[in-house]
Amino acid sequence: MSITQVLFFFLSALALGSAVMVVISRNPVHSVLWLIITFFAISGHYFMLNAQFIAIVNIIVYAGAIMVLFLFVIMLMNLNAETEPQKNKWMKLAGVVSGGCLLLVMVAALKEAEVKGQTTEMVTGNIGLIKNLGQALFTQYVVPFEISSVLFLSAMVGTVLIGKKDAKEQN
Amino acid sequence: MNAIVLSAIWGVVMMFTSVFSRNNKVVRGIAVTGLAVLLITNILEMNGINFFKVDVKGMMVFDNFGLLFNAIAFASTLVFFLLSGRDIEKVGMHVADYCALIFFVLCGVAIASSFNTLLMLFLGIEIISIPLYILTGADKRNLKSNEASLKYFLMGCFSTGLMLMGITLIYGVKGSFNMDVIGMGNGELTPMLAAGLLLLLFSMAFKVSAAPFHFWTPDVYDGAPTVFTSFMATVVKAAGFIAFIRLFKNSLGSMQSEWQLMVAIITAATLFIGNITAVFQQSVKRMLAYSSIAQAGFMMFAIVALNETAFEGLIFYAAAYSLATIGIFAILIKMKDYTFEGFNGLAKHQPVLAATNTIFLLSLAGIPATAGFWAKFYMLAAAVRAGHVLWLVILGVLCAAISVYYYFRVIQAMYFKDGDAQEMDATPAFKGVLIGIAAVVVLLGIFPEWLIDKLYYFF
Amino acid sequence: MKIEYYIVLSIALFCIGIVGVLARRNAIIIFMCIELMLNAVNLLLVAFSKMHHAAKGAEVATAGVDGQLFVFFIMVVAAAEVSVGLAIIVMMYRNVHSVDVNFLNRLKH
Amino acid sequence: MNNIIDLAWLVPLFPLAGFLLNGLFRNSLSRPLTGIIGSGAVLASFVVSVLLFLEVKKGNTGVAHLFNFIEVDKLTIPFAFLVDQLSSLFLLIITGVGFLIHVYSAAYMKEEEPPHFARYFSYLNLFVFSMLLLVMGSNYIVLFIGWEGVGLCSYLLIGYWFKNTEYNNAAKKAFIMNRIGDLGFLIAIFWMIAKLGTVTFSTPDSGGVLDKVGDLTAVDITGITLLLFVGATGKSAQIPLYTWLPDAMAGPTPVSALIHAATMVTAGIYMVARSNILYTSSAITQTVVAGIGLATAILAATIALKQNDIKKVLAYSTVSQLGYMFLGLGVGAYTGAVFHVMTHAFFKALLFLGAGSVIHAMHHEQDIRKMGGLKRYLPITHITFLVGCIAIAGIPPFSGFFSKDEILAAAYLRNPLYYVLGAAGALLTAFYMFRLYATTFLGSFRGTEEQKHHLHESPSLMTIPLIVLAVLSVIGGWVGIPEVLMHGAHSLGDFLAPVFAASAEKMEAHSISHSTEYLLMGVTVIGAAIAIFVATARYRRNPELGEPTGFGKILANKWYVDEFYQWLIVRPVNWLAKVLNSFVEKEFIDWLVNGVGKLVNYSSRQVRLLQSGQVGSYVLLMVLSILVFLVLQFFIKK
Amino acid sequence: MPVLLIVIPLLSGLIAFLVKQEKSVKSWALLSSIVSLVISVMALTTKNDSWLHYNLPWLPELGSSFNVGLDGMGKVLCLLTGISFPVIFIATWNNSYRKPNNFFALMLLSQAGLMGVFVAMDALLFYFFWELALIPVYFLCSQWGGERRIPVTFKFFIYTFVGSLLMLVAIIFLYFQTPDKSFSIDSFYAVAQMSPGTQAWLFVLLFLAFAIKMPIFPFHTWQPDTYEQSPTAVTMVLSAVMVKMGVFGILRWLVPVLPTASFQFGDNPATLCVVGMLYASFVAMQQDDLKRLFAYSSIAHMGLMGLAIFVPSNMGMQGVMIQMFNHGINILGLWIVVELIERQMGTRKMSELGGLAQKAPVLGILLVVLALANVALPLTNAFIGEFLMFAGVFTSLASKYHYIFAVVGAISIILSAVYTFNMIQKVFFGNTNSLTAGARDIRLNEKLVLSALVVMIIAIGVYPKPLLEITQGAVDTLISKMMIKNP
Repeated sequence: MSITQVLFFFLSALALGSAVMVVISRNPVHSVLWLIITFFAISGHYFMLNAQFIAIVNIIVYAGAIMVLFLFVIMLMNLNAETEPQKNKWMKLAGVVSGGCLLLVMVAALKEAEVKGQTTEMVTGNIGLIKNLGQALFTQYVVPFEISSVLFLSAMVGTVLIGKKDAKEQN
Repeated sequence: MNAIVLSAIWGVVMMFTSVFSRNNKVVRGIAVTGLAVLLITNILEMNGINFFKVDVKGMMVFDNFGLLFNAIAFASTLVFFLLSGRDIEKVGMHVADYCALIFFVLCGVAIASSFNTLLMLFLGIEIISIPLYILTGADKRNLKSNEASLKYFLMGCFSTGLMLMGITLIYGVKGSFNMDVIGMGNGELTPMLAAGLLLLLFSMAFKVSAAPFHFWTPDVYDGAPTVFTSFMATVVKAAGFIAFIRLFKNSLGSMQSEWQLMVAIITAATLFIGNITAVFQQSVKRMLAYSSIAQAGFMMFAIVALNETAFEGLIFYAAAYSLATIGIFAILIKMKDYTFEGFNGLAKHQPVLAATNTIFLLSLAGIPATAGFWAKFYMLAAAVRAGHVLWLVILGVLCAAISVYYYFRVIQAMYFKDGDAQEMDATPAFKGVLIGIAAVVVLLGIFPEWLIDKLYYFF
Repeated sequence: MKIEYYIVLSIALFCIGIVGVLARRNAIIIFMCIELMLNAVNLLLVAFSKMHHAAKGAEVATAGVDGQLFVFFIMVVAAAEVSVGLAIIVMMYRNVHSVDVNFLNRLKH
Repeated sequence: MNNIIDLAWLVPLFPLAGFLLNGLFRNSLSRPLTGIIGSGAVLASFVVSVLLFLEVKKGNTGVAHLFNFIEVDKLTIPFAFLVDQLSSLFLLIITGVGFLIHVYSAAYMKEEEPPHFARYFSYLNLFVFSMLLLVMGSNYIVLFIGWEGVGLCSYLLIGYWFKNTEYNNAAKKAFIMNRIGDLGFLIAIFWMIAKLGTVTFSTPDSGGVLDKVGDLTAVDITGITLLLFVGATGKSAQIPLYTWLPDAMAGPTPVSALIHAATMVTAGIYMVARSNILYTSSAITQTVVAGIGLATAILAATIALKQNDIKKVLAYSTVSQLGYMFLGLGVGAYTGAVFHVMTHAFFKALLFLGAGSVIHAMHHEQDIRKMGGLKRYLPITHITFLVGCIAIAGIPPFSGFFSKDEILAAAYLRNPLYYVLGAAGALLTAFYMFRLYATTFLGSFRGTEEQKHHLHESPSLMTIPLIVLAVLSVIGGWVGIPEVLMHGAHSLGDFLAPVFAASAEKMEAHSISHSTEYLLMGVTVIGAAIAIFVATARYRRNPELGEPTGFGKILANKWYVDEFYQWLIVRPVNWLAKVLNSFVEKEFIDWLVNGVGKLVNYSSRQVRLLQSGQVGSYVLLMVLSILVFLVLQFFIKK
Repeated sequence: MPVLLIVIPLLSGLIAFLVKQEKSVKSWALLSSIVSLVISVMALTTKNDSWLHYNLPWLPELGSSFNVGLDGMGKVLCLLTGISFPVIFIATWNNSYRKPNNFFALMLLSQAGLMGVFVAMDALLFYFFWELALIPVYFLCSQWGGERRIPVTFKFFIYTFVGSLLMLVAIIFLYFQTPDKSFSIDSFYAVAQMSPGTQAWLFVLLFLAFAIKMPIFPFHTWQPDTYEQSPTAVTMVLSAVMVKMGVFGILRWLVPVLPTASFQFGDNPATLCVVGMLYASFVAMQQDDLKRLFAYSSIAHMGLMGLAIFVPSNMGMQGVMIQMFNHGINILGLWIVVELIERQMGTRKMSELGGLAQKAPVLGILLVVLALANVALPLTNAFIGEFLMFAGVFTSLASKYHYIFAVVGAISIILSAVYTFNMIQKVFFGNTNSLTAGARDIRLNEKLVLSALVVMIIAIGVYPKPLLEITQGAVDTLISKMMIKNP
């Protein structure tokens, strides 16, 4: 077992474990923290795949920005384990069972996937480097890149629209 | 490209309008102008005049199919603005912002109707969705609106997740997101490709509210401010279908026979649930929500069939359905009471509204001499031509008969029952536009090929 | 690494996300679980990207780049969604002082 | 010279014109004028008929072709009139007796309002028109047109006094029973069309039904003849469809005389005689016809024994006499049957008109128990009625004797049992007729004082027809004196011979010895005489006034046949209709149809519960359906 | 000419919407309908064949065109339509309606639809008009009908709509089978032989549509209710003309298009028809409402037409053709009588009427003639039709069971006499009661139309040849089309 394999299984176990913890933690704050751990584990995978740019962006955007935002909101609302709404047992069970079944079915279906046996480049390969990606992004992918600005604009407008206090409300 | 760029720009313009002007009339004027400009430039583009020569690197294809749909979408939105523009003011203060969001949605529509890679599809769909989440929740103090928005958002994101998984699996097999590349290779449905395809199918089914992924639709349409429901139920849904059929028509259509059954089941479920559930509704608005599901069921025929007739028919369906539904919603918005009883005696107090509404309803029900008939006709013809799914066709017509039940309930209420007059601000201009649309619906109902011809003319 | 491992891992993460969506009532947690699903997709995309590069990198130097760029765009969209989503959740919280998705069920049938 | 035959269409034209005139201008015509138009039309027909008869007598027969009625595919049905021996004879009877009855009616009905009077005459004319079509038609369709037409007129005339529901019921019953028979007739016509492609009786190029009998199989002939006979049982009141005729006495008495005694009811005999070759070709049918005829003759005679309504007695007597005629047809004595039709027309019309005269005098009292001793008050009526009674009883040399004898002789030839039963029937006939006569005219008057006060002989317009008919009843039989009594005196037989030639050829010629024939005649005549004597003696002094008991009660109640039909047919039909209407229609078919709607509604209510309003369950349902689709795709579909 | 038949009522109908004055809109409608009548009569007599056909491109891509034409069958039915509307307008002249402009406009529009159905030579056009005829009738019934009009007409509408949608499916399917991808009737006739299974279900689809419209048992339950609840003028349209659409549809679009299937499965619909004839007759015996009575009677008569179609023969077809016309005329007359009674007495219940013959002798006489036509007495028009049909069925070689069909079906002749004469007795005979004592006879205009109908009944009954000659050609082609793919 090579070191990459060891690392792979370790990170996988970490990711899965903390993902499970996200779901079962009663305290929302804990969930957030477990999720951040998951993201780090996934970033670790990215590093192993030599997708450095993605790995970094993942940490910065997700773990750094997005999860902090989540944390803020949770803090703002002062949510904790006591206020956490609980689904009834049967719904939970149904959720777990159906999710589990889905997992089984998908795994069984993809067991004989056509890509079976192919391997990924580990650690080597330079496509994940910032330079290469950047080049592609600003040449080949410039149109979607620009268009995603529209997405951001609309998200921005929307967020402001919802967050802004109405003149009516002030009265 | 004209449409995408201009709608984005006009969205920004609208944003700034809110800064500079608080006058709703000005805002409305600018919006209508913008739509007119969009429509005109789009038509120009159909005739080969393109203002923005952008190298899209094969990520988008501006073919006639997409452009014609754009024109229809813009025209529908224009009609929507003309009819219901004033009612947007009732939702909240930020009229200009709402308009901006609508323009962004249109930008998304334009992308979704001309994408050529899964990336653009994804972006287009998201650009459509995100503003809609906001618009649904625009009536901030209204709990129903809140609820609708939250439901829409959560389920929308969930379906995005499904879609991405689907795209990923397909990428895993094909090694590219480009539709042309995906289309290459043999037409065999290997396991991973099948899984990806199905996940894509589910998420697209969600976007067009096909059963059993329709659950958000009634609640969201019901909860959203009615003006925006009108927009969502027509332009946006039609755009979803255009994207849907674009996704499958060239590249994945070769495997059609292998997954047609899946689509057929979805179609059948949609038809059944949409029509059956609409029967027992008390609120016209909610009935229309279910009716939109039912109509989606009919549009799904195009996805089942995936032949020339289906493409033509889908465009036609989009136009017919959008026009009629926008018209009905425009009248509904003017009503105080959204229940069926609210329509009682409308024919006596507002004969023009009642008459035009009747034409729209007949069109939705698919009665000949209205555009809706040809819409259904093309769909049925496409499915019959495709073969193998005659059971679905029969089910379809039976469901169409059920649909008559709930559409005619409105007609009955308007004409054959007595009710008190409601206060309505139906201006002559409003009535004029309604009559105009009704005339278009009838004309399209008698000469449908006028619109279909457009598909051929510009090639 | 064999690609199957990544597939299984991703699907597992994806399904955990789904279970989370199904089993929790807190809108924020549900939203987080959806993020988890997106991340599972991201991981798989990167893995596929590297797989394709391994297979075709010799002929086409940029093989697999698109996969990683797609991940980038997913992150962009996710960020936008988060801003909108949290805004909606906050709006709801302001109105009803709860983030329970079942708390709101005026719209039904 | 065929000119006169080409003018045959004039015969039905006159009554038609009379019908239209009286019908359309009924509000403006006075009573005498109406009477003149009505009777005149028939008289005119009679004149033409006589001319035709003379022409035929010369040996000229022919077809007057008017136009093609129906011309479809290979089937051509002309609207044409056939003038031959048989039809010209019937023409004479119809227009002749018809004219007398018209005249009689003008007096009998004079109490009616002018519009109704005109209505009455227009109906009568219409009837004559239809009857003429019936006998003159050159094919089964024209015959059928008249056939249904007389049924209609009978309906209209029975229900002439439409305010009375009883009468209407009788009218309806008559029409519907006729319709049942007509159905058989119609199917027989279809059968002919199917097998022969024609319905014309006979054509010069031998293309008619009667010419092509040889093309038919035995089954075809039996089927067609039996079905035609079903039609005849309806129209001519034979078992099982006879019950309408006694009820039909609800109509005005002249109507009973014309339609329900002299003409319409003999249509069946005419039709069978017309198709004689068909009947001769099927032994089975002949047996059936003879059997039914005989049974009807006896059954009706027994019922007549205990009837107290003057018209009812005559009605059952008519049924019974018709039975004799069918017996004649059944045994191949076509001439005899037609002969009996003729004589019966005379004496039965006479009897009915006489009864009408009595009723007229008694102010519409028809119950013979309340009459008696009318001999004194109504001398002419009395005498003529007596003549009629003797004629029907079969006492020589009155007409009834000759015709009945001819039938009975032929019956004996075929099967002695026929003769025995027939003769027994003849005894009964004599008995009940003289019971009627004695109760009505002899003894003492039993009516109210007021009636007694008003008793008077009828006006001459009524008595003259009576006298004419009485004379005919006496001498009418002399055209057919049997061989044994006077050689070569059967001029009727000679006259009709061409019509029945084909049949005669087919039947092996039997003849009975003179001694046997004398014996047969003797038996019947003596029997009848005894019956007359017994009846007169018995009912002269003490008529039956009380309600009959025992077996008599069964007879008085007509063997409970009406009740039996009620129980066997009418009630089940009504029950079926009720069940179909209230159960099958509403509870089943409509329930199913509405049930679909209800099902949709119900499923709507159930399906919408899926829309629980909770995101959790929505997503769960979505995931589950994804699961189902995946399983379907990967593990089931293959 | 066929174009005129459609366009005149259509345009005058649209104009009628704008004429608010009751008198003038009535006159306008009458005028328009008389013009239509004149044109349909001219179509009957014209020698110039090119006037009878018209073809205009409509949907070239789909292979559908505005192809209209008049053959013998079309002529007769157009004539029937042409006669019906003026008769209806005159007979109901004394009625007044709320919103008369809408009423008459819708009536004229339905006329346009009906004419369209009868002249359409293109499947799509046919379907178009088929529905167009229905919509105005729906509004007419729902707006001006009786108490339960809304649910009842709704049921009627949905019921027939289901049928017509099924027909649409079949039409589309056949369209893809045509050699030149066209909706024109000739292409439909040229459809190649299909597998028996395909033919079977196509047959079922088309048959359902027409059976519901006719209606054939057991798809008839909409009819009595609808007739009962509709305003009588509309009932007249429905039963005099509209049900003929079903027969017409079978004759033009089902039997010649799917000849093999019609032969193979013809026994099944024929059985339904026979059962329906008896069934409807029995049910009619139990009715108290005049409208329902005639409704069921009409079902029985339509059943006979169906029988003669599905057990085909030249004679029977000829009978169907002529009977379509005759039945229209007769039932029209009966409805007028019902209308007159109801307008005067305010009831249609037979049990509440009686003795009308004393008070309204003219009406009585006319009704009796109409009733006689209803029971197909000789020398009335219906006799010709029914005789030919029964004879046709009896002699047909198309079915093994033709004898049984004819004989069993013929029992309905007796039953029809039962209920018809019951009706006459209950309504017209007997003594007057408090309700009918004050009755008066009918007005001149009513007398005129009824007499005209009666004259027509007798004229056709006595001399049917002209009518038979008109349809003979159509029958011959029809039969040859049916036989062409069958020995």
